[in-house]
This record gives sequence, C-alpha cells and structure tokens, in this order.
Amino acid sequence: MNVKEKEIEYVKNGKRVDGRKIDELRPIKIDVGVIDRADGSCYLEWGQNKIMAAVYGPREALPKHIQNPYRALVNYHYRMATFSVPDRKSPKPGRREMEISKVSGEALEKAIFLEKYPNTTIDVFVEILDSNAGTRVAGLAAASVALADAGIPMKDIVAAVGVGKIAGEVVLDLNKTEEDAPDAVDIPIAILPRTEEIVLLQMDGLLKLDEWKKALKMGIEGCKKVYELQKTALRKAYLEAEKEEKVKENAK
Amino acid sequence: MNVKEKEIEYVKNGKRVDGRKIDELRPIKIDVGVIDRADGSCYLEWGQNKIMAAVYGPREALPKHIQNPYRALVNYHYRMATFSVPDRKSPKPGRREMEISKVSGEALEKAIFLEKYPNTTIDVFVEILDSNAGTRVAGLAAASVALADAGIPMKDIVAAVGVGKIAGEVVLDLNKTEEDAPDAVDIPIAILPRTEEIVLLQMDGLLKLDEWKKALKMGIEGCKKVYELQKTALRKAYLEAEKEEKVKENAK
Amino acid sequence: MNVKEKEIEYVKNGKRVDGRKIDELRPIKIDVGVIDRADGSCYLEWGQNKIMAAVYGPREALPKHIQNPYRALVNYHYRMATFSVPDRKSPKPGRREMEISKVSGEALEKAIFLEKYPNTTIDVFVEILDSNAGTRVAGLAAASVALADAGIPMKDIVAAVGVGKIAGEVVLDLNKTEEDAPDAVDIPIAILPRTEEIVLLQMDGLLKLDEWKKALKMGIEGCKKVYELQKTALRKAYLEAEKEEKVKENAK
Amino acid sequence: MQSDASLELRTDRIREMITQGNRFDSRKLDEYRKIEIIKNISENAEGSARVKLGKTDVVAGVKLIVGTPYPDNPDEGTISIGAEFLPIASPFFEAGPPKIGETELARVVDRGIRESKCIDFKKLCITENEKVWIAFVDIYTINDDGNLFDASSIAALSALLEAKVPKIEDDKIVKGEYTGKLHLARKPLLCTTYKIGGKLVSDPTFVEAQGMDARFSVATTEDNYLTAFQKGGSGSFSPKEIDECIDLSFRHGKAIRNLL
Amino acid sequence: MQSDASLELRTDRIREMITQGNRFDSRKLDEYRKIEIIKNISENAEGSARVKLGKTDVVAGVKLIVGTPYPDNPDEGTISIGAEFLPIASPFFEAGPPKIGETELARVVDRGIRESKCIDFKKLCITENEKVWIAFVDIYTINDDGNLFDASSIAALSALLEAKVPKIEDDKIVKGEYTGKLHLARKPLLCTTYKIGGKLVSDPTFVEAQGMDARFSVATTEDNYLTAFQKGGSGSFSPKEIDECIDLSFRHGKAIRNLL
Amino acid sequence: MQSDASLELRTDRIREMITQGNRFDSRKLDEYRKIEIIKNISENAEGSARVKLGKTDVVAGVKLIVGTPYPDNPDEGTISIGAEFLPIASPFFEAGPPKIGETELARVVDRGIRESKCIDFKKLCITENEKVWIAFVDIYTINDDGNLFDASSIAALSALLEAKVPKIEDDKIVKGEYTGKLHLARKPLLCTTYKIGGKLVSDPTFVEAQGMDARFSVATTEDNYLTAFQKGGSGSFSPKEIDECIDLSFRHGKAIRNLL
Repeated sequence: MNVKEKEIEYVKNGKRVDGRKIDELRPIKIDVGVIDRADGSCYLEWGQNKIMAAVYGPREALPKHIQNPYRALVNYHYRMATFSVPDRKSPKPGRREMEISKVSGEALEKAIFLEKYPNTTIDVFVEILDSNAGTRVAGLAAASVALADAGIPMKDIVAAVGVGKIAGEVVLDLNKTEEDAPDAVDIPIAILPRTEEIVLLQMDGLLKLDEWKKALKMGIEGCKKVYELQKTALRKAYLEAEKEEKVKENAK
Repeated sequence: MNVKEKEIEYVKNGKRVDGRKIDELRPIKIDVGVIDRADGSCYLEWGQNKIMAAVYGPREALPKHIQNPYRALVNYHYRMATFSVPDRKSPKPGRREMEISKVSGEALEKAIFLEKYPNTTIDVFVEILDSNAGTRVAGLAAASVALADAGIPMKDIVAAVGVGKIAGEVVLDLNKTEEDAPDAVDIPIAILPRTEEIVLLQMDGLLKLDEWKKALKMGIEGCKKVYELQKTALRKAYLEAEKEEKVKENAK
Repeated sequence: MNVKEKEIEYVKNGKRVDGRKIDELRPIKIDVGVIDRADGSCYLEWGQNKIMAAVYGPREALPKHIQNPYRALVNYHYRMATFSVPDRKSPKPGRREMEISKVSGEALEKAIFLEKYPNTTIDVFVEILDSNAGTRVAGLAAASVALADAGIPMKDIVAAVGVGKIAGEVVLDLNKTEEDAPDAVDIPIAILPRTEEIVLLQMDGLLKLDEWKKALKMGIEGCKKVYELQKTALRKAYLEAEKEEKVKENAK
Repeated sequence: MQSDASLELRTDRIREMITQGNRFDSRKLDEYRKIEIIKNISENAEGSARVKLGKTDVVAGVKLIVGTPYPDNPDEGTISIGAEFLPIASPFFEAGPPKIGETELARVVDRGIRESKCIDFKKLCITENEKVWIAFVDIYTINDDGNLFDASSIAALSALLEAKVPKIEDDKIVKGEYTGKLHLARKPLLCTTYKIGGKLVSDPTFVEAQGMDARFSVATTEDNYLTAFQKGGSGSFSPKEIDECIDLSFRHGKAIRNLL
Repeated sequence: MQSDASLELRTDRIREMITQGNRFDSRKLDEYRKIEIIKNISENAEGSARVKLGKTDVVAGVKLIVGTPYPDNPDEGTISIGAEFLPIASPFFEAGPPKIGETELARVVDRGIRESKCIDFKKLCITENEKVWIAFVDIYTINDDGNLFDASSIAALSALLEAKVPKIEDDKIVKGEYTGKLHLARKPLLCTTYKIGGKLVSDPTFVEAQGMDARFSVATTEDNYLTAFQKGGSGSFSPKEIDECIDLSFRHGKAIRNLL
Repeated sequence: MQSDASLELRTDRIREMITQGNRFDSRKLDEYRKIEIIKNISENAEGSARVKLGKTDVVAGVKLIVGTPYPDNPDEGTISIGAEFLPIASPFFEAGPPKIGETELARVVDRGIRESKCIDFKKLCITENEKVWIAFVDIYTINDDGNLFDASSIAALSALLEAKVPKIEDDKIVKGEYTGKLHLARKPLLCTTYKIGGKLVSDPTFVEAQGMDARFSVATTEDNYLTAFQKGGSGSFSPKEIDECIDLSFRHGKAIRNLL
C-alpha cells in the first residue's frame, strides 16, 4: 500500500511486472523424498517461495479420545519461518497460520481414502522458508506430493494455485508486488483435477461477478498445469527409486 | 476517583443520585429459559447490568480423575464481554473474574443437593453483556434461577445483593457512580433466604463495626426482595410451560 | 558492565574484592530437614545466596504415559523468587531457569540409584530466595543434601562449585561483583567427589586452554570442600534425629 | 434443551429428507429462518446488536480504543474482529483459549467487512503517526442452533452501523460523549450455503448442519461486489454449485440488508 | 514428612474432637500457634520477611519498580500483590501457571492492605504523568501446615514495613542506596476463622483445615476499621457466627500487631 | 523413513560396535559425516544458510529488527538466538511451545557466539538510547539424523556471516537495500563429543545418539579460545575425558571453519 506502487503499470502489452503473461505460472521446481525420517516429503520452489512439506502417518491418534473409529484424521500444520517474510514473523503461530492449516487440511480430506485408516492421524507439516505471495497454495501442492510419496492412497492429487485481479485484469499466480497493489484481489483455489471438484476456495477483495467467472476458469486451468508438474515430479522420483532398487539387486 | 465526583452529594433528603431511597433496589427483570440448548438458563437485567446465565449438567465430569464419587462438582464461570465495560476488557479471563467464579461457585454448592449426582459436574456460565456495578451478585442471582430452570434439586434459591457505604451512609445496591465515590465500600452478600445462611460475603473498604451491623441487616432484607423476584419469575415460567403443554395436548 | 567497575582491581596481593583468597569459598551454612511436609529438605546459605531445596518422592509418575518401567525420573525445578535479584524477576519461569533445571537434574541422575524405583518420579525443587552469583551450584549442592535427607539411595553426594577467571586470574567461587567484571568467565562444575566424575560442566566467556586446566583443578578441589560441609551437615542432622528419637523413647 | 443422544440418528434422517427437498421445519431448502435484530444491547459498547436467526442467538459489540497506527499506514485507524463461542450457547463449547472454529469465523467475518472497504480507515485517524482509533468488534454466541457464520456477520455489521465515535478532549476520551456515528460506505453481508445430502441448503439448524459435507460462505455488497469467499468442510463443490451458492448469497444478502 | 495416607481418617477424628472443643495439639479453639517473624531474609528485596505459624512457613518480599502511572491517576504509584504456592511446601502443590487458590489468596491479602489506605500512593509518584513506583509484593510458601492466608498477610505486611524506597538520580535507580522507608499509615492484618465440625476455629493446621466447611477472613486495623472480608468454602455462616468471626479477627489482629 | 520399531535393538548393537571402535557407516569414532553448507536459502532473511551433516539437515536465518537498547547498554544492539525442532524433521518432534531441548540448544549456540565477542554490539547501535539493531537468529530442523547441536552451530554462524545490515533512511528501513555486511571478528564453532559405550564419539547419527550416556559441547575460536561448554545427559566424564573432548573440538572446529 505504498504510494509509489499506485503508479506501477501492472499489466502492459499483455505482460506483467515480472514479464509473465496473464495466465503464466512462476517457475515451479518439485523434489520428492527429501526428508529421510519422514514417511513422505517434498521440497517445492514456486517463484521465490521455498517450502518443505513432510507427512507422518497414518499413525495412532493420541490422546485416544480424539480417535475416530471410522476414519483417519488429517492434521495440517502450516507454519512460516521467522525469516521467511520481509518483517520478522513472531515465532508463535498466528491466527492466519491456523486458518490456513484448517482449510488446507479440509482440502486434503476429500482426496484421501480416510476410511482405510480408522483411529489414526495423518500429520502433514508445511514449513515456509521463503515467501513471495501464494504460499498457502504452494504449501498445499507440496503437501499433496508428500502424501503421495508416503504411499497414502488418494483419489487424486490436490492441485492448487492462486488467481486474482490486479489493475482490473484477471491474472494467474500473483506475486508479492502484484498482491500489494491497491486493488488486488487474491483467490486461492484447490481442486481434484480429474473431476474438477473444488476443495479449497477463499477470496478477499472487491470482485465483480464477471471477473469471478473469468478467474474461476483461469484458476482451474492453472491447477491443471500445477497438476502436471506434480505428476512429473512423482514419476521421476518413482523411476529413480526403481533404478536404485535395481542397482542394489545387481550388486548382490 | 475523579475530582469532580468528590463534590457530588450522594445522599440528599433520603434520596440517592438516581432518585432511589437508601434501601431501594434498581429495577430488576428476570426471564427464564431463554437459551434453547442449555439445560437451564436465565436472562437478567438489574439496572443497566445485562446478564445471560446458563446451566449444563449434571453431566459426566471429565477428565475422569477430577470426578468425586460422593458428589457433583460445581463449575462456575463468570465472564465479562469485552464491550460490557467503559474501557474495553481484555478477552482473556482476568484474576478478578477467576476469584468471582470461585466464591460464586462455592455459594451455590451449599444450595444444591450435590450428593445426588456423584461423578458429575454442574457447569454454570454467567456472561455479563453490560455492566454498571453489582454484576457478581446479579450474576449469582441469575445463575441460581438457571439452576432451578434446569430442574436441579436445591434446598433453596440463592439470593444475592450488594450493600455498601457511601458518604458515611449505608445503602443498598450501589450503582457505578456510587461505587466510584472516594470512600465507597462495597459488600456483595448472598444467602439462602429461608434460613438466612450466608453463603457469599466479601468486602473491601474502610468500614466501622456499627456500619457493618447496619449493612448486614440491610443486605439480608435486600436479598429477600431479590428472592421474591426470582420466585415470581420461576413461577411465571412454570405456568407458561404448563399452558404450552396444555395447548399441545388439546391440539392432539 | 558499569564503566566504574572496569577500574576495580579484582585481585590485589592475592586478595579479592571481598578479602577472600584466590581459592577460598564464601561462608556456607547448611540446615537439613527444614520443611516438615517434604520427604527431604535443605536450607543453604552460600555467601549472600539463600536457597530452599525440597525433595518429594519417589512417587508415582503421572500422567502414566511418562513412566519409565526401568527407572525413576528426576524432575528438577530451579526457580528464583521475584525479589531475589536486583531487578525484579518476572514470576514466569524463564529460559535460563529451564536450562539450569535440565542440566542440574541430569547431574543428579548419575548419583541416584534410579533403577530401584521404576515408574516413579523424584521431584527436586530449588527455590532461590536471595542471590549473589553461583546460585545454580549452590542449589545443586542443597538439592543433593535434600535427596540424602529423603533417604534416597545414592552412589555419592553431588558437590558443586563455581570457578572462573577474572582480570586474568583463575579464582574459586565468584561473587556478583566479580561475575560482572568485563572479562569474567564463569564455570559451574559439579562432581561425584569420590570418583571425581564430572556430572555438570558449563562455561561461557573467553578462556585459554591453560586457564581452563588451572580452573578444572581448582574446581575439583572446591567441590571437595563443599562436599565436606555437606557431609558434616548431614551427620549433624542424623545425630540430632537420633537424639530426639532417644528422648522420645525415654519419655515412654 | 434438545436431547443430543439421538443426534446421529436424526442427522441421517434429516439428510435423507433434504435429499428429497424437504426440511424438518417445513422450510424450502433456500429459505432462512426468521431474523430478528435488536440494537444497542449494551450501553457500555460504542455500538452493539443481538441477532436471532430462528433459535440461533448471537451478540456483537464495538469498542473504540485509542491506539498507535501501524508505521506503514500512519494516518489510518484499524479494525479487529474477534469471536468467542461462549459455553452458554452449546454443550459442545468450552471456556478457554480461542479455538480454530472461533478464529475461522472471526477472520471470515472480518474479511467480508474489511475488504468491502466500507470503513474509511483514514477517518479513524486522530493524530497522524501518533493516535488512531482501533475498532474492536467482538462477537459472542448466546445459543447455537446452526449457521453461526451468517448470524455473526449480521450482528457485526449491525453493531458497526450503530457505533458512535467517542469525543476526544485534551488527548483523552470524554466518557459518554460522542462526535457522531462511524460511517459505513457499504453494507457487506456474509451468506453461507451448505451442501447436505447432495443439495445446497441455506441457514441450516444445528442438527441439519451436523449432516453437512461442505459449506461455502460469500460476502456480498449492495453494489454487487463479492468481498469474501470461504469454503469449509471436508466435502467439495463443483464449479456449477459454486455459482449457485454465489447467486443465493447475493439474493439473501439483499433481503437481509433490508432488515438492517 | 507427614503421611497423607491416613489423612481422611484423621480428618474425621479431628472433626469429632473439635466438635467437643478439643484440638490434637491441646490448643484452645481460638488459639493461634506460635508466631515467629524473621525480617530481611533477602538483601536483594527492598523489604522482606519470613513468617512461621507453627510449622506453616511463608516468605514475602517487596521490589519497587519504576513504572508508568495509570492515566486516571497520573500522580499515584501502585501496589501489586502476588502469591505462589511453591511445590517445596506441599505434596499437593505443583509448578505451573497461577492456580485459583493462589489468585484468591493474593487478592484477599491485597484488598486488606490496599483498602486500609495504609499506603499513600501519591508518595509513590516520582514524576507526574511519567514515572511512579510500583511496589510488587510476592508471597511464597515454604511449608504448608495450614492457614496460609493469615501467615501470608503477616508476611506481606512485615515485608512492606521493612521496605525502603530506592534513590533515584538522573532518572535511574542508584543500586544499594535508599531515600528512606516506605511509610505505612496503618497496619492491616487478616485473620481467618474456620468452621469445622460446627465450631469456629482459629489458625487450623493442615490436617484440621481438611475438615473445614467454610472459612471467613477479616482484615482489621489498629484504629478499629474493617478493611476486607472473604468467605470461602462450600459451607455457610449464620449472621451470628459472622459477628463472632469479626470479634476474633479484631482480637487476634491486635495480638499479632504487637509482634511486628 | 527409517523404521523406529527396531530402534532399541539396534541401539544395543551399535553401542557394542562402538565399544569395539567400529561404526555402522564405517567412520572412525572421531570422524564427522560429510558437511554441506548452502548459503542464502531465503531472500527475505538478512542472511541464511542450510547445513547438512550427512542426513541431518538444519536451516538458520537472520532478521535484523530495529529495537530499543537495554537501559544498561544504551549504545549496544543485541542478538537473540532461537531454535525450533520442526515436526517435519522427526516423528518425535511436536508442534507447540518451545520445549527444553530447543531452549538448551538455542542457549548453548547463543553462548558460543555471544561470549566469543565476535559481534561488536556497539556497531549495532543506530541512535544511542533510542534505536539499535536486534539480530534474531532462528534455527529450524529439517531432518534429525543426530548431532543437531553442531549442525545448528554451523548454520547459525554461516547465516550470521552472510547477514547484511539494512539501510535506514528517515528512521525507516529501506526494504531491499543494505549498508553492508554484519562484521564478525571471530568464527566460534561448537563441536560436541558423545560418550557412547564408554568411548568418545564425534558426530553420531540419530541411532548412535540414542545410545549415549553423556555429551560435551565445546565452542572454540580460530585464535584458540574456548567460549562455551555444555555437558548434557545423565552420564559423566572424567577430567581426562573432558580434556580429550576439548582437543577434539579444537580440531574439528578448525576443519569446519575451513568450509565456511
């Protein structure tokens, strides 16, 4: 909300401040299986965002009275490192982090076959090491890959992206400069790509109905792009693990 | 403790700042059974004080290790809404609220046949929505009505009132202007009216023994006036419930 | 870290600011069995430091899931009274108190035959009522005496002392004035005196290796001096208890 | 009190009914219960309101406090919305530190209001760089018979619409005197649609809400802006369902706005 | 250590004894145990005292801190009393955040002292509107053998009577130097009467106090003022019993005041 | 993920092996695993680093914040080190308030750095009596395969060595601009020796560390100073063993310092 920013031309000749097209994602890099002690894990870079996700479980839900005899519980923890933001974040989890954890966990629940693991908890931890807008969707995308890496059976991989409005224009995947624009609207969205079921959807800002319709369409397309990157990363990790296995066998 | 207040004549020709007589209560209004989901409830207005009280229980005391195999536990929660006082109250319960909860719960224990409900807890919640001196006794009076509404067997209904001293004069039911007087003494008192057993008694201020004797007498008389209003409200609620029952039966 | 202090001559003709020699302890006074309700207790004065220590247990460790079926747990609580320091200490336990509690508890574990008391906890509470440098070692020495007073079987009594460097000189048992010197180094050390096993050792400051060698030697000697005082106090308490017992018997 | 023992059984039955388009209390699926708004329920509050949605009952109050501006916005006051699920309102609510349900509700109501830009934060500046008004809106539940989100949104907006700005003299608040009302440029309202038994349902009761798969809250304004979304619950919505939810929110928002 | 195993049994027996006017330690029902007051137990405190009431043992210390006055009373310092039931004192005390028993004790001792107006808060002003003294009095239990209320009241008053006011130079406290004692205009003391087995009992031991129905604490001054009441426990008092309690408190307060 | 089921059994076996001078991964008892230092892992941090010690993985970041100096040191900034055992790093770590293990690690790493006097706190003064820099160093675990102390010390020092001081203009931080690096006069490093099966062992893996009796951490500098000690664990060290630990710490500190 800086005065100078008001004079920025956020979209000029179809290009944005960082040179991207209207519906272009920032560069995304996904590494699978990066945390040895976790059951599943993922390191994800999304533009400047840097995220570690790990999954532990299904494991016995404790204390016992929280157990659900019909299904597993999903416990999602989204946290930002103190140094991951321009002004140091307090080490205590804030209300924003708690809300993001809640809606992200609910988004994953639809994807997982929870009824297979009664009385257990599936703990998903997402740690933001560096940030530049869009960490909640990046974190959710990373968590979903970590779940797959943990071998937890899922209907589909949750794909997520931010879509929004800036200077009257609907654009995909806002970065921090864009998000800080005076009239910016941010819409995190997550779907099960195969069925286009919407599992996470939030928004704040001043948005007209026709803008929303455009944004929804762009968001779903964006999710599908992220989905392809998630699948590629998982496939690559699977092939590498297989290769390693073969090397070991041959060594015998 | 404002300088100007020192010049107020708090009692003049037997009348107080708000026109009341020395031993006159502020207007009191009691509605029974106002919270549908509670086992018993009461809305009470006492002058400007506005109070919601609800009772849940007897219900199993949890965690189990707090259970008393000989009697029910009374759990009293007195809380003020942030906007119920001139300066916003912090949303966290303060030391004052905790102390009031303790002595009020103890005051109710004498009235309830606790031994009838071993291993249970009777939860009493008192929420102050607006305040103007005397909320602890008003809350206790409301809680007692809510307990009766919940059908919990009691020896008697706890009646409560504030009595005090102001400008050298012993008066009943101080309001905020009076309570803020430089030499004001406030004495919350609660009794079982039938036996005149004192179940709550606190005081702070500078009081002489003869003033106390006068105050005690006036306090007991005041409690009895409150008692009549409590009984009237409960009787009215009972008759209305009966009428409703009949209407339903006739409708069959 | 006051400017004036920099000009103090901390050691002059082999004498320190309070007249002590390089390797001289401050006066130590130990009273055993001072807290009636505790299983074992000790009041210890060490220079201006004034310390109460009490032991409760071995008692059942609760909640059950913390129990160790092979040995007792040692729970050490070091706390400072708000008024025990020049600037009022916050009533909340701080990070320093937590760390001291941890290393002190570990120091005692080596001394106690923990395997004799599976599933239990031995709670050791150390309360600092007045302080002037060296409270962690004084507290540990007091706790060790309280453990013996509680009749808990131990390999040896833990003896402890501070040793350090000031104005280039290695000295025993720094007081506050010395500890506040600009280049002061403080080294709390605790041993099992019979075997010279080191059970607590911390340090902060800028220390050269040869200084450390000198300090270690002086620290072990210092611990042994403290050990003698601990044993004398326990012996005295034992004899008094015996005498009392006899008086009671004779009175029958 | 309603018996919670048979809750699960009833939930199944109600779900079935809803799948067939019926509701226990004969309402249409997209029909709200009777809405009652009582203003100024606390004299100590700068503004306050109590809202009943059928048997659901919440109160909200506003206190204006003098505070320090954020360094980034030295000439702007601010707003802070909190919510507490008082244990008087339900056997399932407990006293204690804020739980996630309270945090989510408060934050969603907050966004609906804040992002509508209905409050001109510059008007809440007292002295640039030094003193600004902080408007604390606190929402408390009195009885939880479902749809606390919408009841809370109505209560918070009603309390803000009533709120007066205290008078300041010699840098101090003059108690009981005011310089006028807090002006709101828009009236954003949050309306939530629940997905129960495959159907979209408005304003469910507590028992109905027990059977929900998911919910979607949409804040709208009288000038046809969307100002906040929040999807909750472990279920999902199709893009088409989302569009229906948004339509419902515009429609109900308009109707409720007429009651303010 | 006393064995707590047989506690319940002993409680019944002691109750019976008390009903018959007898006490285990041969005291009369209205008799206190031996009181010992040790002053200045901590050099770092501005004032401190340790009080033994038989085997009950508590300490209190005063620290004077420079703070900001309340806007309502810009020329007045303040006092803050806290109490901690240290776990060294009883197998039933635990470390952790303040529990209600500690809060009640601290607040009742605080009221007895504060409301007696024994401290002239205006004398605790350093610079109007800017700096005042805050006197923190902290009470800690060393051994709990009953009647912590009265022991704590004596300890807090004794510590305050010893308290010195630090010297201020160039806006900073000069460590170790003082401008004189904190002056107390009155000596308010809290004395508590317990109702056990239908009788009124003074200064019960821990085991005796286990059998109580109710207790009534009364703070009195040497010039015959009552400054605080606190009834505790789930039992009740008749108006006549309250009068007897007040008489006992005046009587014991006078006796204890002579020991200060 | 490694299976923790067979942990105890493996611990016994590893202990035995170590007693015979052997390690599961063929290292010598005093040999470290491969150390990898990755700098500037967070652009938002003033300085940051990620350190891998075999499979052990930690990150540290520095933020410089404008704060108020302590009254005792009006012309000095300060440093504050925190550590969090993130639950991503181990099945045994939980989210929640700081636990004692985190506090101990943070304080020991802090002492090693602070007491080496490598940071000139006077250079962190912006305006005497008013504004100073506070350097917050926060350490987070990514994967716990043992020896978090040493990995954290390397990460904290690396992050500080990278840290830049933000530019200040008109009393405000100019985002993204810096006046230069934070200068460190020394490079203190903490090296920990574990006592396992009667032997002194460097840089144990998680499973090896499970079998430890005690550990001893020593911070050393390139100019041969000892700047911090910390003994941990319920075991003990002989004076001779302490000397050996110190020698190891000097040796390893030197080697690691070459990697920075």
